Amino acid sequence: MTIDFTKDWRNVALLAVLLAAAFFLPSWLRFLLQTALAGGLVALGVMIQMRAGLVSFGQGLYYCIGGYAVGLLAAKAGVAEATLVIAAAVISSVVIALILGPLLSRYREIFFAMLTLAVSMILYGLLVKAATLGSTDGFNVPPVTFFGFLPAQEARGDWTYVLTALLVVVACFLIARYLASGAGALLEAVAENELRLEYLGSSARQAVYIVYVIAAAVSGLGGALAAIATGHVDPEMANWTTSGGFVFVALLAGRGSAIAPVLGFFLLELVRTYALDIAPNAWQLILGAVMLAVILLLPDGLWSLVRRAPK
Amino acid sequence: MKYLGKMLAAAASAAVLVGGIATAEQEKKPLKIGIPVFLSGAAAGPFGLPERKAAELVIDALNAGKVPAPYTKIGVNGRKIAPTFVDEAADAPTEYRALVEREKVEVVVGYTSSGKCKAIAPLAEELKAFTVFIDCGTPQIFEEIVTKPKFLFRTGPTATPDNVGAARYLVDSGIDLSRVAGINQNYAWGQDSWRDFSTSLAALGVKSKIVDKQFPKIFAGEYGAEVSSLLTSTPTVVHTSFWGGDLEAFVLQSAPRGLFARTRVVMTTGEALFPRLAKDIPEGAIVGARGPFSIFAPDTELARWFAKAYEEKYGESPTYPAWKMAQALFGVKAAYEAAGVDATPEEAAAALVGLEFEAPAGIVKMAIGNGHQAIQSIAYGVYKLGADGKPTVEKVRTYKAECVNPPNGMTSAKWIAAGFPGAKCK
Amino acid sequence: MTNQPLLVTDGLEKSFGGVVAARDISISVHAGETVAIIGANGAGKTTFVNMVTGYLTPSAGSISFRGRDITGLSPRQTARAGVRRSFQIAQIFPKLTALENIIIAEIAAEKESVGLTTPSLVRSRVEAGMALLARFGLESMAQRRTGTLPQGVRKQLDIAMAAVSNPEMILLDEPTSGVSADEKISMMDSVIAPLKSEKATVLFIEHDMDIVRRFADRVIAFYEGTILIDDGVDVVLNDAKVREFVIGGVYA
Amino acid sequence: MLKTIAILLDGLNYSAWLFLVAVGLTLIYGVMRILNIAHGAFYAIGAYSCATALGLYYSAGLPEAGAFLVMALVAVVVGMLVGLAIERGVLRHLYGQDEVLMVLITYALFLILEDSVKLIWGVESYFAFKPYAYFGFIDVGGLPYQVYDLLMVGLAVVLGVGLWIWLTRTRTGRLMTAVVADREISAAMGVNVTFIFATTFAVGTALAVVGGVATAPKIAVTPGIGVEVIILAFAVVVIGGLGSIPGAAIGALFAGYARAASVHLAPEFELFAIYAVMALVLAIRPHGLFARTDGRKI
Repeated sequence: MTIDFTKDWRNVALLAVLLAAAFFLPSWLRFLLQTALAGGLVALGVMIQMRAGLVSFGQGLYYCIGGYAVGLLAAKAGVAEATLVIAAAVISSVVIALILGPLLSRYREIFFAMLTLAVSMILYGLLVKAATLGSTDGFNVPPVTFFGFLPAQEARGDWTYVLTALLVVVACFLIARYLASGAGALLEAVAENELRLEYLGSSARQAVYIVYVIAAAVSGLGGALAAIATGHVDPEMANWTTSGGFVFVALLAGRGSAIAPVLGFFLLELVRTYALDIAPNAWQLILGAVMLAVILLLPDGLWSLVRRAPK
Repeated sequence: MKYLGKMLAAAASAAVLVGGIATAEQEKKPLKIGIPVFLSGAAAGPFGLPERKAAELVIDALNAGKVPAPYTKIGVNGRKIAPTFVDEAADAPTEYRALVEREKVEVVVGYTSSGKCKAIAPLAEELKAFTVFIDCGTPQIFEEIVTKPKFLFRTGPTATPDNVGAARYLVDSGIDLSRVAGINQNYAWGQDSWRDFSTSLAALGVKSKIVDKQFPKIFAGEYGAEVSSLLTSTPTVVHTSFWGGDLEAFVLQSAPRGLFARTRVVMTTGEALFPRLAKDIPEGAIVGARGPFSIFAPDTELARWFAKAYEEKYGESPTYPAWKMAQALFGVKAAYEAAGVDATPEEAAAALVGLEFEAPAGIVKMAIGNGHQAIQSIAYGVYKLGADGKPTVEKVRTYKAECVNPPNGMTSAKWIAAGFPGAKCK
Repeated sequence: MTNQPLLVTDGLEKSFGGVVAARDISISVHAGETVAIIGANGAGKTTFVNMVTGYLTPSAGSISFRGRDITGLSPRQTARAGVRRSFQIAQIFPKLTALENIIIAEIAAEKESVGLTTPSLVRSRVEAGMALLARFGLESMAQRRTGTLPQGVRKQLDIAMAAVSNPEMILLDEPTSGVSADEKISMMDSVIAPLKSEKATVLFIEHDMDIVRRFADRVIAFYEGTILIDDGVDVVLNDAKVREFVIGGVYA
Repeated sequence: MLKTIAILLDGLNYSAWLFLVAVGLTLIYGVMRILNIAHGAFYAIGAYSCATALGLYYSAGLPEAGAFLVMALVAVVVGMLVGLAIERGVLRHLYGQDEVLMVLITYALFLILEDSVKLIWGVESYFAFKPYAYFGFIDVGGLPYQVYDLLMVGLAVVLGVGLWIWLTRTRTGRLMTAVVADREISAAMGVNVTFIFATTFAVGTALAVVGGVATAPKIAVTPGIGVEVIILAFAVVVIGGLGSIPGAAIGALFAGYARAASVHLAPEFELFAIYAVMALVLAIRPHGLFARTDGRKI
């Protein structure tokens, strides 16, 4: 582990180049990439909390809040302006995180994992109960407009891809800046020796609170982009198995770069789309085995391979 | 192990298929159909499996030209059908795009879950891909989500007739409806089913007291407390739209405690219990099959062929999801052939609008949703175990399609609330 | 040096469910002093340090630092008030390098806001961190991952971290424990000198009387939870009771 | 009146079931500090094994009462085998990892076992309902109640008390509690920690399997039953305090009665009654009702 993220912006720049080139991928693959980018942001939210030693088994909470914020505004309130619905998604995630943060930042280890899970499951339960919101079926999200302009049906995919790619790059850049900042460095200190940090005059709870809120913001953004990409939201977004998937990606990808979880999610989705056709009932088995192997052989995730190379 | 074997078999048959095509002279381009059904998860057993079996049976028979009239022609317009099965449990929009854009299938036939159908519906229109939903209960598809469909169809009826039909059956059979209770899964399907059923009763002018409404979590499996509550609230009728393992568990837990003996229980998907629990369904239970399927199917050559071929091939009788899959495939074939020998998917889709075609379950009318949504009759009956140990129903009542479905242009909810205007029941 | 003492404790007491671990501890320490605390295991030395640095809340009594009442403050608040400590078992961030450990300490010590805007490895911090490591003779360790360093080096780093931001008072909990006998003196030299060069007031818990004699101006001897004697080095170390209960206890 | 009886009985019945599925989880956590997500998969394996074994047993035409012996045998044999295989084969190599990492490891195991179950048993449901009907029902103040359900309450009480006696009154049990208190010191004092861990894990697994075996006759054994159970079991042990057997009992009673009461009085809240109780308890007592707090030594 290191706290040195001063050069991570270069990775983000690389990501930007890759995403620009990916514009010309076949549309099904680009769509896969687009949804993976959205999910990747949530995995990124999980990853930055993991830097503080905290595993959120309920990050789907903010994924769901972001998605439903977009969905409710666009489908129920008639506000389909991309900038507004995305801003609303991020703001509502942050507000909820600001409220829950003081409670959750008291918890560590499995209690943090369990409590995040419980909160997320309460939202899941509420949404399943909400018949007006389509219960488990969720509801569809109409296409968003761009400063009042609604692209033709054929061009919508291009527009939303560009929007997603742009926001993902910006989000990764900001997260890289955060990890490189003093507050980001403290995360590692919380994970390794919280008591020492307190004796050095810094508040571990404050560091956790900050990372929790930032993770919520980026996850809310991910949920918003997912809702825009797929045009559909449902309570499954808040289910603990969804959150487990984000934990999986964060763990697999590693904590060494802001772009690791985003790329990791795409890699996973790519493997999944082929593997599911071959062995639908062995897919989780493969996932589980890979997860065990990564924990045992590459405790710092796949990104540690990238890091190790130079030196 | 089971699946490894299947995979090998599939790989082998694919190899044979490839070899076969290479040697055949000047054969027409095969018709690629993408078939998303549940291959994993709790819905795979009750839905995905029979759907997949039916699809394989029908496609093999069509390719071999062994289906009775009116479907004697080989394949579709002489083109062999090449199916691609994918798991509905995966991320639906992504898999759907992969089918249409990567696998380049001409038609997508599948989807059982309402949630998945809702997510796919706008996408089908966006990608201009001929898509036929086989099941998914929610009437919202053409009422709210895609109101001007071109490429999207559903050849299976919505859930509306299940519950309207159940209400009508109870009323027409003179069953005491003074105290009504419901137990439905706590998700969209269960909530909608209960709403349709209870509002239908009201619309039929029945003065019932709702004594208990239970909404246990889907896949809960444990219904001890709910059964107690149903017993203590002493209803005269209990309505349930449970399906799959939940329905099986509910029957296994409530029957020994005498729920069925004390009250009439109407199970809208009860027919699905027949192949495996025939001996354990309490006699007297009122069962439906979500349409004129299996035991309620008309006595036609096509129906007899389907039931017999399925039983011969798989050693069990087909449940309603299997019938619905067969129905969708015949609908696609009928549409292509109505559109002409060299029909494109667009032309086939245009031909399916408002079409009436024959399925194993009788005539299907693409009558509502601007000609994109099928309507069919519905039947209910009282369960009785036959002397030969086979499940039977008695006191069957069948309601015409126009009696239990809203007319074109009207939403189900409004139609029920308004007291079924325009319903033709005679 | 003024007459106002830097640290004053008055009648400190701590009991854990009826068991009294420390009682009636009243001391005052003036700026610039170097005070050794001696006593057998269980005599209440660490309990005293834990109370002063906020890990334990006293059951009774008060603590004031620079005239300000700091009784019952949290470790973080006492650290911010200017009282720092090191630990018997080095408390460091083992997966990070020595320099990164110091940089964390620098970030934590900074007064302003949450530090979202400044990069952690900003040049001023790196330079100050290297300078601090150099003062403690640790510059060659700057890029080494600390978890694998020898115990003595880790303890030096622990003290160096406490010395970031030049606190007015620093408490060292057994700085030489776990260090081999022949290295103890050089270890103490390498930490006391840089602390004294910044005029820190030092309290240290120590079992080795040679170390005490060499580095302390004054000695406080603890026995059974309270102060036995508090006086100059020679007076304390020659005291009959100290020789019997404290030093005897250690060397017995 | 009838409603009150129903709530009392249903709550007791549901609590007993929750205790059965949760007690192994809390035992393993208590001794080994592993929050075992794979617990749900063990439950599923128990249910499937029971259904298969009973299917074979009945098709052999043997007397119906013997089914209960088969069930007991399946629970013990399958539980011990699976538990030992996982402990010796995988977990043994991972001790000393951080608690949260252990959660992820057991999550990986859970994914693997879930699919293994599907590969072995397929996706169609299995039945083993004869034992459920075997004892018939009795009338409790006008409410017909399955005798099997009441026996399940008995089983939960017997297992709970038995476990408690084992942990507090026998040598092995006391050693286990010693390991909980301090792993290093116990090892230094010559306690065979390896043996204690293997035993604990096997017993904990067997308890999950017992839960599955006892439940199988009431349900359709389908894919995914493990996922449902693990979340409920978590809620129960978190309410009671992780690692405490009496805590699991109290947690089960809290959650069981919360659910029974909501089913009878306010069915619309049934879905999140348990989570609500859990969130409430955690907000008031952050580590559960019976939590041990381990103080940190400096």
